[in-house]
Amino acid sequence: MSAAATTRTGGGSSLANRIVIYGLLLLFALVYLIPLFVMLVTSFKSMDEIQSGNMLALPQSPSFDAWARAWGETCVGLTCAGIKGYFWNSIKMVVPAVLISTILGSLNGYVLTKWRFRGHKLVFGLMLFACFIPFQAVLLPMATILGALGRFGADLESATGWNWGFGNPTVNLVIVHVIYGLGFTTLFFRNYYEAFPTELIRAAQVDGASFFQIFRRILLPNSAPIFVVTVIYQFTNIWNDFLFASAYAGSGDVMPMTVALNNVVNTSTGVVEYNVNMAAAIIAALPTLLVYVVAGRYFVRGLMAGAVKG
Amino acid sequence: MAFLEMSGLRKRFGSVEILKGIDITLDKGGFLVLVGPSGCGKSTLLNTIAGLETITAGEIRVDGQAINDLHPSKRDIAMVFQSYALYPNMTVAENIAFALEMRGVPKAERRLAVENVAKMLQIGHLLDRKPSQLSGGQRQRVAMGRALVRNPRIFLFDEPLSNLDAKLRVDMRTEIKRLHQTTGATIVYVTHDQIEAMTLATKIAVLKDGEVQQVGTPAEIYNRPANLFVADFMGNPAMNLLEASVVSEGGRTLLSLTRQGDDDIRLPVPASAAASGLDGRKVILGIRPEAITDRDGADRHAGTLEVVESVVEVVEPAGSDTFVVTHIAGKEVTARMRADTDAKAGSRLPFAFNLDKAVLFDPGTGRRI
Amino acid sequence: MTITTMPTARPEREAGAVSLRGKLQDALPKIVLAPSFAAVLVFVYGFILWTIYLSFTNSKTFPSYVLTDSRAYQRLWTWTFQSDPPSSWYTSITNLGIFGVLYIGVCLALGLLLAILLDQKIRGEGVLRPIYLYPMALSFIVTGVAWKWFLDPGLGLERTLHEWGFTSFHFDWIKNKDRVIYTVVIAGVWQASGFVMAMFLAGLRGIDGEILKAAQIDGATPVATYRRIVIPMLRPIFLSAFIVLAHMAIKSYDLVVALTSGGPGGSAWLPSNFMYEYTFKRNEMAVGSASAVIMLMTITAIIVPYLYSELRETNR
Amino acid sequence: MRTIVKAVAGALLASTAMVAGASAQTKEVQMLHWWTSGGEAAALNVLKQDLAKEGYGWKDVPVAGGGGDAAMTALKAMVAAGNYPTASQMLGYTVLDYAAAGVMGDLTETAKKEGWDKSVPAPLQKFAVYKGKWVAAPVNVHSVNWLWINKAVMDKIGGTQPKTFDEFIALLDKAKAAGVIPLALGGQNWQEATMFDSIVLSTGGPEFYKKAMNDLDESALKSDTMKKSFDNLAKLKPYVDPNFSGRDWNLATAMVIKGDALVQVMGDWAKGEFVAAKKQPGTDYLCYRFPGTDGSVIYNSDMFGMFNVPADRKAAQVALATATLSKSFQSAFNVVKGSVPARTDVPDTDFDACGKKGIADLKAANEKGTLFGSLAQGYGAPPAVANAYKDVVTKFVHDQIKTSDEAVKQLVAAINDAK
Repeated sequence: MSAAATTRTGGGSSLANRIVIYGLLLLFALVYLIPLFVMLVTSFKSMDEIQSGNMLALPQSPSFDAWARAWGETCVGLTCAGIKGYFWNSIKMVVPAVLISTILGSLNGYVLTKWRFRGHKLVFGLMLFACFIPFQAVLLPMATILGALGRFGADLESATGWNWGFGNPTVNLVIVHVIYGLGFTTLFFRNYYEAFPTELIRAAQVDGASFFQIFRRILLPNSAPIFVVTVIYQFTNIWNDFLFASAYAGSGDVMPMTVALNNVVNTSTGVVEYNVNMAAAIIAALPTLLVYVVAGRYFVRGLMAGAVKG
Repeated sequence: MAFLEMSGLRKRFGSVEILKGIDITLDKGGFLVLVGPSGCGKSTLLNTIAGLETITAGEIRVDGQAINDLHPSKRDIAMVFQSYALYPNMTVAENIAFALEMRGVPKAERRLAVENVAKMLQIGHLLDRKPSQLSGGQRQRVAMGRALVRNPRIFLFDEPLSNLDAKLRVDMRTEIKRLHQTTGATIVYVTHDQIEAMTLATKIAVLKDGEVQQVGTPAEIYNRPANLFVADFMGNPAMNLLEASVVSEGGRTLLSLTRQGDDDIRLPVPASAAASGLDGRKVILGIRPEAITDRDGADRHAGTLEVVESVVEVVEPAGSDTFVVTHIAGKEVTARMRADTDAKAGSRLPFAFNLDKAVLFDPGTGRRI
Repeated sequence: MTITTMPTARPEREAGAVSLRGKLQDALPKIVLAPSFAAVLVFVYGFILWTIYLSFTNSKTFPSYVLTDSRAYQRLWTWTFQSDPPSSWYTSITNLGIFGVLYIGVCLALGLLLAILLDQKIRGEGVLRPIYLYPMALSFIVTGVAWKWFLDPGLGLERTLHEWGFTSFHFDWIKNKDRVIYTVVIAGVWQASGFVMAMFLAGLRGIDGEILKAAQIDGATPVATYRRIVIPMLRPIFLSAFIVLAHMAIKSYDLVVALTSGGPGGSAWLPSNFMYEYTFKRNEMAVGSASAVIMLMTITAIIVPYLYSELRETNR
Repeated sequence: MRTIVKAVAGALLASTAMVAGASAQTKEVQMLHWWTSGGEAAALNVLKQDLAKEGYGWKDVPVAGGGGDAAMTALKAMVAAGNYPTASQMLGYTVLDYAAAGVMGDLTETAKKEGWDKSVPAPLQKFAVYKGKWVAAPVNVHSVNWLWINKAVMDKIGGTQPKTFDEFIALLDKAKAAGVIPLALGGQNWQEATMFDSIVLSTGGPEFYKKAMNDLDESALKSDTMKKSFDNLAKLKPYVDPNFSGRDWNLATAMVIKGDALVQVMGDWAKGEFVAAKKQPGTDYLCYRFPGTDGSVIYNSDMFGMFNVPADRKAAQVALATATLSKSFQSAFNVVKGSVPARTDVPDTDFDACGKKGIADLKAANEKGTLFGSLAQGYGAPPAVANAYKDVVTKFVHDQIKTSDEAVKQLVAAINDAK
């Protein structure tokens, strides 16, 4: 039910109203689009045009040159093969981190709403408060622990002959993002499951389903909206993280996209190739943009379904 | 030995005691209705039987075996929930079969069982639908089917009809009654609707504030309420509860009821109460509307019939009967007259009090005398 | 009655009768929660303790574990009142005040406005919504340069308007030490208001239509309906959005760096910039830690009452 | 659900499969740096190729941003984790901090063999040698007290090389009269402070600079000379265009290159921009010492800090250090970078006029004892002090501190507080 569905009809001269409403919406849309527009037109311009022309002007002779260079030629450190290779680095870090943190969050939300125990509020409060810790403050102690984990992993490997993945920069980033994502994912799922009918859980219990069976057969199939919200949220945050990525995975072979992009656009000296930078920036942001554009509808639906308590 | 025994059940949430020592028993094949106003603990009591909530003290036994420490799934009970609690992601068939699946029943057997139940409840055509595509009544049937397919030792119903509209509620009530009669199942049923309680139960337990007020057959509860609460709660329209004082006049012990702007009324003491020792005391007279009638509508077998004239305040025709309201002892008194009564508001009318069906309560303790 | 208390703990007396498997089954929820909780305890609260500890040492470039004194706090305390010329810390906390209030306030107002407008049965909602939402998807590493250009009087809005003939237009806030923080607000609002819009939109769609019909029958105008009924009903969303925004405001770091490189004379700093600068750049880890502790205390003062009321509410 | 599990498992397997490659190889140098722009990367590639010839691989760890801030944060995290890189680009006191923390390696043997003691200027050795042990290999020497002037603009306004600060002001006035932006400045604290380094040297002379900016002598810091330095800084402010605040230094350089502005006061890394724009010294642009600072050099230096790596990675590290200080690399690298070699015995044949002057100035200053560390660049005092200094200068430039009296007072207080 839309709040407007009924109020709208109450308005006076509805045509004038509509014009004002659409006018405002379009105006805001234009303002919101300016940065993206600037980036887009710049990426299609030549360097001369960028330096002499207006940043809002359309390119005189649009060229995909900058895009091609950003994709396959621009230098990231000493390697000049564009930013295309860093997608995979980001993906193999982001996908496990998002999925693990989301699944853990949903399990936590499940326990915190449907299997409450003495002190569950305190536990939830502590986990929620964890969202607020500034990441700069955990950078070093986390590095210390990851380093210890790495040495432990090396010992483990020499003892068992099997590589467990500890100490691998990608694995480290997954661990970090899972830990610091737990607060949010737990919050989202808890609020969603709070509104989830408890009678369904009871019915399933009476039907003989176990803890995990209830989760897998009853809760998970009905959690799609909140999964969308959580995955979008986590995906964007983890994809865009620079601080942890640069500190824990700076070397060329594991460097996530944000660090590579930063190395392209944030060079301290030399002529700045704005067109290439902009193209690279847009390429690097494509996955998150796509997620929001494609899943935006489900995002609002998911929020409706309970991420927002209302 | 009774089939289901609850003894000394207590349940507390923090400092709040929800159940304060419940003792109820039920024979095999019985239909126990737990009734009471909201917040009385009836749903909690049901949940403790199901094992969905722990008890703080006491014991629940089924067939002589204590079950209060068993997991809900091990108690061999089935439950129908107020919201039906149908799994929205499963079809009707899957919903019904879920419990069997959880118990490792082979697929073929499950299908057979689902089909049988579906036939019994006439929901065969709905088996492939999702719960969201069903009407309220259909959901209700599916929820019952889910319970029936288990063939459990005890069925638990948690206000199963409260989400249905009036007509469907009556239909489903009949349906449940028929199911009980045909299957002989042992049922514990929670409702706040006293008509449901009366129609369905073989045994009613009235609860209030976590305590059992009275346990008995519907007739016992209705005719001989243990206290003012039960008297007031059961029956619609509610029992008239009138303050009276016991006086001795001419060697007879009589009830005296005051009236504003009219003579006091003198009524004989009902046979249900022992008259001795009441002299001079204040009592409360409980008399159901159907025991106050027009003169020729009165029960022909009535032993003590007393006719009193009173001013009619309101007339409420209800089709089969007409309810007439008058004012006695500072309270509205509802009488049940024939449909064709000529009562008019403001007119004086004779009211026939059938005191065979009346009871007396102690105003201090609220208990029946 | 929605209190859900599942059988988890059993009275001691039956312990012997219960099988190990059953016990395990009962403890399962806690076992499932335990790793997450333990991780949070160690990696959040452990690190907070670590930070508190460091703030009482004289850690410089690297952590030093010898407790010394509270000099870091004394310095922060002095800086707190050093307003002319403003100390970096004074600038940071006053900026956080300005930024926090404006950022949260404008985001809420704009998010609500956009949500209400979008909720008027708009054709093309599917196109507009992602336009408002997309800034949330981009990091400031991506959009920082574009914003910098846009706000730069020599390159962006001012120059463009001058070229279009509005030569009296003046917009050099990003170069102005007293105004630069407002440009940070602008970019911040641009980034987060769409997200807030989505939250409000979800809230509006969740409101029971009958209530609105009732309001209409009562003769409320659309404006009055929103002001008196709809917006008060969105209160829980205001709270959620406030928390989300407050946490983003307090954590805002890259926004300032990407947009202003700290601003003229460091006038755009926020406490997180201060903390990063002192911990990593100035090698005064004790001061950085102390500022982090103060930030956390501020967050605690804001969040804990919210958490408390929120969690108490669920105990209906 | 099952697909999710598969996806997770797949991604995890993929990441663990990389582990073997992630652990440091013995025939490989792991190098943390922030030289990511095209020219710098090209210069560094020379080193990579030199090492490749000797059979050593190169594991690149580039972290750009904030003039090395992001890289230093990453380095701190790596060191905290115990994963030392073979080497890292580092500046001044940072090397000493890490050495004091005991994480740096020892290259004394190599240094002896290669004769670094003699060829590397002594002031640089202060940062490359810790307690008698070589812990870093200096890559270059930048000098800060330079003017970079667009020759076409200079000719147009009929200017000549300013020898004193007053002449400098007169030159700027000419430019202003001609309608050119006289002074290109990027309003970021380090650029302002870098310029102020030169002003202090020009105002107070070499002795004073050393006392105030390297020894942090309080009497010098609160002296009238220092006050006068601030006054001189204030004199330069009117010649800066109003949009200077927050501008990157290379954009300021670009203003000079394009002729929008007459002059920039900047370290010789600015020359790299001119080189990249294919401009020739003498014909397109002019490089003069900051007026009144001839004969002295305020320097900073990029160093490769060498970490205490396990014995099996030591050979690679030695190879890296040797290659870094080899004459051929020093020449090739610094020609591109705009700086001068970190050893004084490198032939200047490949350098342009400005480079040759820089090399000669460095040598002379080293011999005369007028080679001073730049306070703004972190070679005058530890970072806490240097940043306190930058705070005061930038606040003065941006009118948060309004008088030179107040500035001196603040400077003394801030430096004492940070010491």
